[in-house]
Formats: sequence, structure tokens, C-alpha cells
Amino acid sequence: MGQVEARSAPGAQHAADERPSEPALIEAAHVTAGYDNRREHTRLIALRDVSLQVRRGEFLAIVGPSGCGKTTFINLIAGFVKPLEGSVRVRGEEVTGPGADRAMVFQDYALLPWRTVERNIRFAMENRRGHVPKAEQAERAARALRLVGLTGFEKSYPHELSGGMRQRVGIARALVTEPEILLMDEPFGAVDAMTREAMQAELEKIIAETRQTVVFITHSIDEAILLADRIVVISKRPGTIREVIDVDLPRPRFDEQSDVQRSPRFGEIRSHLWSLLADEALGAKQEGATR
Amino acid sequence: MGQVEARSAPGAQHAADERPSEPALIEAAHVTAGYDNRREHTRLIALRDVSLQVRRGEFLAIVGPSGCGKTTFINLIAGFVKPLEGSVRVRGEEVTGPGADRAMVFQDYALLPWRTVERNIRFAMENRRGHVPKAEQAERAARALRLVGLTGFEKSYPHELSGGMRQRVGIARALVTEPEILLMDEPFGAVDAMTREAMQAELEKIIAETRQTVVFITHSIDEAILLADRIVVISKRPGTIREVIDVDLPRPRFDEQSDVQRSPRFGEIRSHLWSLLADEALGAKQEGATR
Amino acid sequence: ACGGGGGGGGAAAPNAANKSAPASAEDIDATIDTSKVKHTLVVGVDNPYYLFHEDILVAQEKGYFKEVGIDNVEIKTIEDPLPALIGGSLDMALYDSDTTIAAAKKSNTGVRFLSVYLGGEANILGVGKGINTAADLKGKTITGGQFNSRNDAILRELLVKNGVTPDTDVKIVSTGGQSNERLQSVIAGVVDGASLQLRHREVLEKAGGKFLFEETRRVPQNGWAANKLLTESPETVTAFLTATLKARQFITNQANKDAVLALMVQKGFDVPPEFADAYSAENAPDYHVADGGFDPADMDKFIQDQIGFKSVPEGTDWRAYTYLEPLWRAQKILGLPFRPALGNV
Amino acid sequence: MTETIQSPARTDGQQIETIEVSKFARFKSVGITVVNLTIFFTIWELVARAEVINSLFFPRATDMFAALFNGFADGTIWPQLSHSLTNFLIGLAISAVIGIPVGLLMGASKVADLILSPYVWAMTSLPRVALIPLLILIMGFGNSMQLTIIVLSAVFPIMVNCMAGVKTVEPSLVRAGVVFGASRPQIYLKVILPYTLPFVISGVNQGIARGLVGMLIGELLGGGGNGLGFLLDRAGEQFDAPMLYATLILLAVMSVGLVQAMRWLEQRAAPWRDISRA
Amino acid sequence: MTETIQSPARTDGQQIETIEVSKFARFKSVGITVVNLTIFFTIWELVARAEVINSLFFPRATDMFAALFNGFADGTIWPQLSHSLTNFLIGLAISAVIGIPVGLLMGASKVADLILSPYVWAMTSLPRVALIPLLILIMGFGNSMQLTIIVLSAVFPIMVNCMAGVKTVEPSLVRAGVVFGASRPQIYLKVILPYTLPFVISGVNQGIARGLVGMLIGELLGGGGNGLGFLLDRAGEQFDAPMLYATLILLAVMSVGLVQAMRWLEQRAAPWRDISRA
Ligand SMILES: Nc1ncnc2c1ncn2[C@@H]1O[C@H](COP(=O)(O)OP(=O)(O)OP(=O)(O)O)[C@@H](O)[C@H]1O
Ligand SMILES: Nc1ncnc2c1ncn2[C@@H]1O[C@H](COP(=O)(O)OP(=O)(O)OP(=O)(O)O)[C@@H](O)[C@H]1O
Ligand SMILES: [Mg+2]
Ligand SMILES: [Mg+2]
Repeated sequence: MGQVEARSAPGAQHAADERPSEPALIEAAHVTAGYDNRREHTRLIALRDVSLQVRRGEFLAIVGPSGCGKTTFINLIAGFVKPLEGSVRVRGEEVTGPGADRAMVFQDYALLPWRTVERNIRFAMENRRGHVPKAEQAERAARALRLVGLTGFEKSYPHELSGGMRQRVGIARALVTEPEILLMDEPFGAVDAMTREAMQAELEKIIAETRQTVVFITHSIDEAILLADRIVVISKRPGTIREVIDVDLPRPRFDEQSDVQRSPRFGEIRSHLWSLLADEALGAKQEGATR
Repeated sequence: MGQVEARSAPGAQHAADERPSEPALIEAAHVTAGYDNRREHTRLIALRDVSLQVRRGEFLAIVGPSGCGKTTFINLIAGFVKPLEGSVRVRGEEVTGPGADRAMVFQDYALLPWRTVERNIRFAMENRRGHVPKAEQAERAARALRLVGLTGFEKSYPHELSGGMRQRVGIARALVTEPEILLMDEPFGAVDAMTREAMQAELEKIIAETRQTVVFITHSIDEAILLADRIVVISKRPGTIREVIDVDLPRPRFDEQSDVQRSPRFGEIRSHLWSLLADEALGAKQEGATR
Repeated sequence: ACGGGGGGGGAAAPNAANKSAPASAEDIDATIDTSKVKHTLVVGVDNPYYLFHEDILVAQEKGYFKEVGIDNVEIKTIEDPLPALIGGSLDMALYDSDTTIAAAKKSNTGVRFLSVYLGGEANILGVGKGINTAADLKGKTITGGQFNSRNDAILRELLVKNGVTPDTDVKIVSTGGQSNERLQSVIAGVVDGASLQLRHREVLEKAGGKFLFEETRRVPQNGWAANKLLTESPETVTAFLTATLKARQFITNQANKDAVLALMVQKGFDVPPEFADAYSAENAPDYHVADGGFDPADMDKFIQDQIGFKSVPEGTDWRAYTYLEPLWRAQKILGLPFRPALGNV
Repeated sequence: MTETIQSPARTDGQQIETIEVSKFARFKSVGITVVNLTIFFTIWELVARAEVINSLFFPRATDMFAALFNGFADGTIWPQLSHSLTNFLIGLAISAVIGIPVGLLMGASKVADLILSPYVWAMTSLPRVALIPLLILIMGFGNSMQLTIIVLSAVFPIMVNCMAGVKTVEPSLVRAGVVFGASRPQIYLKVILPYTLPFVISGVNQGIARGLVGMLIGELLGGGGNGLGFLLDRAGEQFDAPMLYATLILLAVMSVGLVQAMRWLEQRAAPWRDISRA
Repeated sequence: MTETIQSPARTDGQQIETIEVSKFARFKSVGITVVNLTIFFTIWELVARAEVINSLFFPRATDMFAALFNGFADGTIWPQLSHSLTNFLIGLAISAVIGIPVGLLMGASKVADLILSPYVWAMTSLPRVALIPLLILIMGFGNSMQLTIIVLSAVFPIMVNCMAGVKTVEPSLVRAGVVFGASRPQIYLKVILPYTLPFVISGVNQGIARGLVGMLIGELLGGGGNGLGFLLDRAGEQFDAPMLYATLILLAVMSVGLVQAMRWLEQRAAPWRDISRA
């Protein structure tokens, strides 16, 4: 399926080949993960033999077909899913459960419906781990809300918001604690193109300031290229790492002056990614046809 | 805010000006809609004075910033939200509630969690209105599942699917009844670029066959141009119709041979839309800054 | 009289005393050492009807308790006072003799039966409107309470005595609850007849019914019992019986009816005319036993009957669970003859 | 965090309007209730007057109200009512404090469920009448015995409903709780409890209903000589049907009142559940 | 619908593996329960032997089991148990058939709630003991009276829980139902009922518990002279503590058994609620 050619494509390198000198912040080694179905006594393998290292301060984007195991991968790092084989380590320690060092933007938002927007955001600051002094909470929450453009909706409940607004509350909640690792599962999927672009720019700025490490799932190829230091392409289920692509574009990419999107390198990476993903879809299609 | 200039922009025309000879299938006349907040004794106006006509067989796309009232508009047509002022008519009759002629893809999927994928799809066929004979149901469901690429997951429950897979179940459920009017609220928001493109092509094909009327909300400008006959741009809250753009590109646009995306007209419409939307965001930004 | 197994340590003292029952009047101590008497008592009765409260209230009112060194007696109305008596939250309890004796045997505690309160048992078939003779009963539905209970059995006897064959001439049903619920059933016509209490006569007659058959038997049906108090302060038991028997002498003197009823009304009891009318029957000296005593033969028969109904365990000798010295002392103090006679138990 | 995207200002006169929330809805509720109860008591009165059922068992509504009025006027009712009410509220509070956490725990932990379930269900379906002798034996007549009966009656419905509720909790919300640093107790307090609030409230309401019955039985059989149970007992003994029904009405009023209070509390605590009803 | 996107074939050996669902979990449950009950009865036996509580009120567990065994052996228990069980199941079925729809209706319609609530809550908190005379008056001593008591005991907890459940229904699911052509009854049956199933089941379980108590009271006071209530009454009269406790144990077994059956039913009906417990 053209995998061999892809290996030699420009900017492409395999996770397994890579041995950075600095110890990895997040390290997945030969991880296989799946879900048991007790009704039918089967196990669906979502990810198979995935090895990957994420350096401190790196922005890693994950792309791949729907249902290939991206959320599963992020959940492995978060500690919600236990690997069937292999191990996931953060700072060298095996992940046994969630920690306050890893905040998450959930694909389904996971807002607490009984809390107003503001109190949902404060939720991230008021708990045992990751506690922020009371005095600071209000100010931080207001800043996060301004950031996602929801000033004025502090007192609204999630069910009184539009889908995109809910998603932005989820983003604000994750950003507000300034965690070391930020796990973002399609965080901008429900917002419009303009808001999305503005928020991408914000995110780049924040990351540059805080040096947070980000694992970012997206369905937008452009978004992945614009934001990421590296892009992992996951193959169709059972998900394996198809390729890891270095995005060697200069930063900041969202500066007024910068015109990264029109640079030839952007176009190069973009079409390489497209072909990789089309391959996946095509492979699937052929498989379906021959069945 | 550049609204006057926009009126004279290429391909732009205002709904109010438009008087098609064929009677409109869906007609919104000076619709204002909002949500009451009883706690604070306020009413949030989501849409103000919106007038729009949708012809039979037309594919209408709606774009606009997050929270501008797109879902509210689709809910008005579906009959879930009652206008505060003005009226919404389908086939000349005032909408008083939902009907089986209007199927919907919900922004939050709204799958029944206690039903398997297959039984969720059958749900659309087994009820009083829109009933499909039992014998036909299985075959239709299988076809719809194949269409959205979920063959093999018939017996899975929604919570056992990835986000994108759930969304596709919602699409299959809406398509399976072949309703006269298809209301789609960001139907492809959670699927990857490739799957999205394939499904856009499917949708175009289906529409061409069935002559369904589609109202389609999207955050992707490209998607709107590729699919729609007309695109409605809604301004920031309170949503008003900023502009209605005719997409005069030839069909089919997803044919192997067709290369619509690289046509100059596509680029023209695209940049016009971008500027319209950027305007909205900019306006908002300035407003925020001066506060 | 040979006692059964008087197990518990607390039970030993009174039982032993009972065995070496005083043979002559001289052995009975006719004085109360008030310094040994508990000042406050908590006693339980099982019925809110005034009849079961009047001894104490009269004794209190007339100062009889003060005379024997008791300051205050608190009455608890409780359906089944035995758990409380055994558990120790009651000093004395007024309850069915047979049940008390059965509990004393089965629980192996120091519970002892002391003195009879009601020595008569009214066996009455009250019937609704339209039934005037035994013949009218044919095919009717009547109830004597729960099947296999004493009430049920004696009602059957009453029927037989009056020439009615239970289960063929009449249909007998089993019901729960107390006699006043049976009265309600008769009045409402749910059943045509039921065994009732003396005090229900007026209510029934007002509703058009009547007492069809009626007999009163001599049955030591209920009385006072004590448990821990017998070891803690036997003097108090004597004092209590003395004071209440003194009150009973007053109450059973029919001349005092109005005074007693007035007192009871003043104490918050509702005494409608139909209850007042039953006074002479219910407070007759041999019904509301004036001296607190009984005839051992009656007790023998009663307990034997109850063994038949299984409400008293097989082989129970009531004498082993009865302790009469306080009663005898009280009787002597009040100048009453000893009953049961000394030595008879 | 320097530059920010701005949503349109929400205070913008264009998009926020002030509305008047009509008081009519409230009046309507009160109106319906008044009409409803009027019809009820009228039918009661008519049925009683028609003497379909013997008045010994079914007095006229007017006689019942008269008994109620007189009872309050001559001071026979109030001390008993206040005794019952005080006792009951204490008992209910104890039940909630025990029942809610234990129920949530049983819902969340399979082992706790497995171990406690048999006892909980056995106790829930045990008639309290059967417990009274044992309780009196152990505790005597003190108020503590009556309180115990109330707690034993109310605590299990609460427990059982809380247990059922936990299983409905959206797992992604628990995950969100964990991700944002909530400890185990915080998860219970801030995620599981709010989510299961309707179950909890429904459980407490059932606890109220059963607790009231328990209270009555405790007063009837526990020999305290006070409380509504005592009134009921005495009225029964004296064939005072109006008073008997008056006592039952008081009980019903207590029940409905407390349940309404719980609903009010629920609405306070959960204004987000403003679900439009069909 | 011509060409289609294909998801990777799910039957692909690479992605689906067969697993063995260990029977161990089930054995573990049974094991825990056995140990649990053994400990319970052992403690019971030891406490009883220590005579902390008088054996008249607290017999030894072994005596209780002996009474149970003898009762079954000599045929005194079975007819009563079967009478009670039959009656109870009929009563419970009637309660469910009435309680579930009415409860759902009350949950969905504010007016129905407003009108019915006072009566429902009054009835829920009314001691059934107080109803018996009236019921006997109206219905006589037939079995129908005993059934009525069971229904009156069980129906309200069911109703009340169903009512509470409806308010939690996700409105978007109701919308989906309406959009896809469901009529009002279909919405109730296909959306509201499945969504509120945990509430319904919990309500039925509470109904089981209260219904059993009602059954007992009906048998105790309703005078049929049969059923577990009769056994209980007789054991009480005869100070037969082992038999009394044996009857209560039977009651507990009925309760726990029925509740387990409901759980099993729930799991059958709702395999999707496979929520992992903490
Ligand atoms: N809780 C679960 N139980 C069973 N199977 C699951 C569960 N969650 C995910 N899966 C399966 O695992 C596979 C991977 O799911 P995952 O959510 O990781 O996909 P994804 O890459 O995030 O997809 P999407 O882009 O659509 O969100 C899917 O096939 C899905 O059916
Ligand atoms: N149920 C509701 N109650 C109160 N306010 C609501 C409700 N639903 C929507 N709104 C408000 O109405 C406005 C428009 O919402 P709507 O869902 O129509 O936006 P949208 O254009 O679909 O946005 P998005 O692209 O984010 O989905 C928002 O400001 C939102 O806060
Ligand atoms: Mg995902
Ligand atoms: Mg929307």
C-alpha cells in the first residue's frame, strides 16, 4: 500500500528510528490497546504496536481516519485506557492513572451540565491536585473566557450554549491550569473557520510562552501543519503509525507578517499528507470492493 | 461593517430581494428567534429578522461564526424552536412541529444509547410516520451503513464507537428514510479529511438522484462551496443574513474528471466568503477592544 | 409446687422465696419499709382504654402512692410491654396472664406474674341489625378474630352452647386486629357478627345491633408482672400492689363511679356514655378483681386451655412463674383475706 | 495570553432583551391546586353524606375539618404534631447523612454492593412492626427508639435510589473530574452526587414517605404516648373517625409539604435541569 | 447510492481477537456472597449464644434454620409461602402496569403532576394499617382485598420514581424521536422509558420492598388465615422466635430474589449501561 515509498518521502521519519538525546517526556513503547466486548467475547484492537516519543515542549499532531484509534492513544497517555501490551511512560514513569500534569480537551467536551460556564472552568482550579488560590481563580477564569471569546456567558449553563461555544468552554478549562502536558482531542472541530484560525494563533502564542507539551488530534491537515512540530499519521484500524512527519516551518507561523500557508514547503508537506491519507482511504476502498 | 459593499459583490444577492417564480419549499419571513432565561429575566436574541426562501431540490449551505444562530435556524425549520416574530413555512404551511418530511442530522448526534448502531438506524424507519416495511428495513439499513463506512459495527452500541463513527451513524439514520427535506447540522465535523471528502461525494450523488432539498450547516468554507447551490452567510449574534451567495459552479463537482476546486470561480467565491467571515470576526474583535 | 427451670441469676431469689412460700399469716410482713421503695416507677399497660389506667391514676390522685413511698408512676401505653419488661425499660407491666407466663418460661428471665387485674372474661357474640335469634345466624358470616386464637375458640364454644354449629350453620372468618375493629366490621356489615367487649354494647345497639349471646367466665385473664424490680427492690412491688389495690377497692365500689369517671375525664380520657354504662360490668369486684387474687383452679384451667391453643408452651407450670408474696403482703396490709390461700401454691 | 478573540459583547442591546416572566404560571399552579383540592373534598363530603360508607369509617370532610380545627384550638393536636415533626426531621436528616454516602458507595463499588445488598434489601422489605419488640428490648422507650425506627424506615429507600443513580453517571464526566485533579471524595461530591441528584431527591422523597409511616408505627407501638401516632391510636380506640382522618390528613400534609420542599431544594440546586415538559 | 466508502472490514483478523471472558468474576461474586452470609449467620449465632439479647426475641441462627427446615418438611410453610408469592407477583405486576405509565405521564406533564401529586404523596406516606378497616369494609375479606393492599403499597414508589426519572431525559433524544416520526406513545415507549429504565427499575425494587410489607400487613390484619403474614402472626402469638425469624428470612429471600431478578432483567434490557465502576 505504498508504505515503502512513503518512508523515503521528504520530511518523513519513523518513530522507531528516532532516538533523541534529551529524554522523552512521553514515551509509548510497543503499545497495543483494545476494547473487550463481553457480550460477544471479542476484543477490538484499536491500536497495535505503537511506539512514539514526545519531547518536552514539543507540539505533536495526530491525524488519521475516523476510528483509527487517535482518541484511544490520547487516553493511553491520560491514563484512562490501559495498554494490553507495551507501556506508556511519562517522565520515565509508567502511567497508572490520570494526573494533574496532563489536562485534556475532550472530544465530547465533558462539561459538567450543572455548573455554569465560569464554574466549569473553575472546576479545573479548585480541586486537590492543580489547585489555584481562590483569589487568582476568578481572574484566570475571566482571562481564559476572554481567550475563547465567551466573555458575557459566565453565568450560562452548557445546555444554553451552541455546540462551538461548548467546545470552547472545554478548551478554556484545559488551558486555565497551564498543565505541563496538554492533550487536545479535536479541540477546534466545532468552531467556524475564522474563530478556529484565531484560536490556533492564540494557542501558538500560549505554547511559545509556557513551553507546554501538546498532543493534538485534528482532522484538518492544514491545522496540523500550521501548529505541529511533528505530525503522526495513523493508519486505519487497527491503528499503527504510518509515518511521522517533521514540520520544519519557521515559527511564529501566525504572525501578521508570516505567510507560512503560502510557502512551498507548506504545500509540499500538505500534499504528502494528503497522499498518505488518501492511501489509507483508497486501501480501505479497494478492500471493501474486493470483499 | 462593509455590508453595503458586500451587497454588490459578485454572486451576492439578498434573500429579501429574491422572488423565485417557483413557490419556495421552505420560506422564512422576518423571523426573530431567541431563548428566554427565566433566572435572569432576559431573552437572548439568536436570530433577528431573517428572511430566506429555499427552493425545492436546492442545496443550501449556512456558514457563520460559532454561536450566531445556525442551529437555531435549522431548528426553526425542524419545528423545535418557535419564532418570536415572523413565520417559517414549509410548502406554504406554517411549521407547528416536527414532521417526517424533514429528517435531521443533529450537531450532538442524538443517538439512542440503548440501541445498537443498526437499531438506531432502523429507528428512523419503524415509527408511525415515515414507516418503512419491515422487509425493506434491514436492507436499507445495511445500505446506509455501507454508505457511511460502518459495515461490521451493526451490533455495536454508540458508546463503543469513536466520535466520528457516531456522527456517521447519525448521518446514516437521516439518509435512510430519504426525506423530502434534509436538515444537516455540521454533519461532517468530526470525521477526517478523507472520509469527509468521500462522504461529500456520496451526498452529492444521492441528492442528484433523489432531488432532496438540503439545508446544511458547515464550518468549512470549501465544503460549503463544493456542495451548495447557495450559501447563506450569517453575521455574528444576533444573527442576521449577511449575504446569500449563488454558487454557479458546474455539477457534478466530485466527478473524477471534475476539477472544481482548482477552478478560478471556486477561488473567487472562496476568497469572497473568507473576507465576509473575517469581517465578522474583525468586527467582533474591534468591539471587544473598545469595550 | 415445684418450679421448672428457673435459670437466670436474677430469677433465683423470687423463685426460691416462692418455693418456701409462707405457710401462715404470721410469716407475711405487713409493713412496708418505705426507705427501700423506689420513688419513681415506669409501668406499661397494653391498652389505651381507661379501665387499664384507672388504678394508678386513682392511687396517684388519692395519695395512696405517697403513703407507701412512691412519688411518681409513669404509664406507658404499649401494645406489647413484654420486650420492655424483659429489656428493663419497664418496672412493671400489665398484660395477658397467659402470655406473660409463657414469656417468663420461654425467656428464662426473672419475669414473674404477680397479681390479677381482670378476673373475668366476657364472651359475647354481637350481631348486626336483623339478627335476633340463633336461627337468624344461619348462613351468616361471623368472626372471633384470628383463627386458632383463644377468642376464636371460646366463640365457637359459645355457639355450640347456644345450639349453633360452627362452620356448618355459620361461616367463620379469620380477622386481625382488636375487638373495636371487629365492632366496626359488624356495624358496617362486613361481618354479621363478632366477639366483642362489654363496653361495645351501647355502640352496637345504637347502630341497630345487639348482643346475641353473652356469658362471663371467671378467667384470670390479665394482671401485673415484674422482672428486675423483684430483685432490685421487692419492697417497691409490694408498695405498688398495695397502693393500686387500695385504689381498686375504691373503684369497684360502685358508689364511686362518678368520681372515678370524672377523674378519668380530667386525666384526658374520653369516656362517652356507652363506656360509662359499661362501668358497673367492667368494674364489678369479681371482674376488675378487687383483691388482685385468683383461684388456682381457674388459673390451672386457663393455662391448660392456652396450652391447647399453643400460646403457652407444653408442660408449663404457671406456679413456677408466679410470685405471690407481694400480693399477700398487700392483701394483709389492706386487711383483705389471702387469695389464693396461703399454701395452696 | 495576550490578544484574545472577542465574542460579540453580550450586553449588546441588540441581542439581550429584558423579558417579564409572568407570574401567571405560578398563579395557575396555585389555582389548579385549589380547584383540585376543592373538588376532592367536595366529592368526599358528598360521598360521606350519601352514606355509601358507614360514617364510622368514613366521616364527612366537614366533620374532619371541624375535628382538625377543634384539635388545634383546644391544643390537643399541636404538641403532638410538633413532637412528631421534630422527631421526623431529625430522623430524616440522619437518614440522609447515612443513606446518601453509603448508597453512592454501593453504586460505585461492586464489592460494596455485593456485600451490603442482601442486608439493605432485607431491611427495606422488613416490616418495621416486626422490629419494634427487638428495638424496645434494646433501647427502651426513649426517644432514641422512635428516632431509630424513623431512620430504619427512611434510610434504605434513600440508599437504594442513590445506588441505582450512580450507575447512570456519564463516565466521561467522571473522567473530566479525574483529569482536573479531583480526589475520590471530590469526585463523589462534585460529579457523582450532582449527576445523581434526581435519584437522590427521589430517594429522599421515598424516605420521607416511608419514614412517616415508620414514625407513626413507632409512636403507635413504641408507647411514647405522644406524637401523631398517639393521636391516631386514641382516635381509633374512641371511634373518633373525624379525628382519625384529621390525623391522616396532617400526615399527608407533612408528606406533601416535605416533598415540595425537596423539589424546591432540587430546583435551587439544579437550575440547569430546566427541561421543557411535553 | 452507488459507490460507498468502506471502513476496514471488521472481520479482519488483525483487529478482532477472540477473548475468553473468565468465569472467575462470576465465581468471585458467588464466593463473596457465600463468605458474606456465612460471616453474618456466624455472628448471629455467636451473639445469640452469648445471650446478649434474650432468646425470646433473638433466637440462634441454627434454631432458625431448624425451624425453617422443619416448617418445609412438615408442610406448614410451603402452602403459605406459595399463597403469598402468587399473590405478591400478581400484585406487583398490576402495580407496574399502573405505576409506570402514570408515573411517566406525571413526569412529562406538569398539569398531571400538579393534579395527582398531592394524592400520590399522601397515599405513599399513609400507613396501610390505617387503610385496612376501610378496605375490608369495601372489599370484604376476599383475596382481592389482600391484592389491593399489595398494589396500594407497591404502586406509589414505582410511580414516584418514574416521575422523577422523566425529568432527566435528554431533550435532544426526544427531539430525535419526534424527528424520526415517533408518535407520543412511541416516544414514551422508545425514548423515555428506556432512558428512565434505571429509575423505573429502582422504583419497582422499592415497590417490591414496600409491597412485601403491605402483603404481610394484609395477611396479618386482613384475616385470610394464610400467607407468610399468618405464619408470622402465629409465631408471634406462640413465642416461637425461631419460626418468626424464619418467616422474616423467607421474606428477605423473596425480596432479595425479586430484586436480583429485576437487576438481571435490567442488564438484559440495557446491556449498554456497562459502566465501569470505580
Ligand atoms: N469504549 C469503547 N468500547 C469499545 N470500543 C471502542 C470504545 N472506544 C473506542 N472503541 C473502538 O476503538 C476504535 C478506535 O476508537 P477511537 O475513539 O480511538 O478512534 P478515533 O481515532 O478517535 O476516531 P474519531 O476520529 O472518529 O474520533 C473504534 O473502532 C471504536 O469502535
Ligand atoms: N437552549 C438554549 N437556551 C439558551 N440559549 C441558547 C440555547 N441554544 C442556543 N442558545 C444561544 O443561542 C445562540 C445561537 O446558538 P446556536 O446553537 O443557534 O448557534 P450556532 O450558530 O449553531 O453555533 P455553533 O456553530 O457553535 O453550533 C448562542 O449564543 C447560544 O448561547
Ligand atoms: Mg476520537
Ligand atoms: Mg450549532
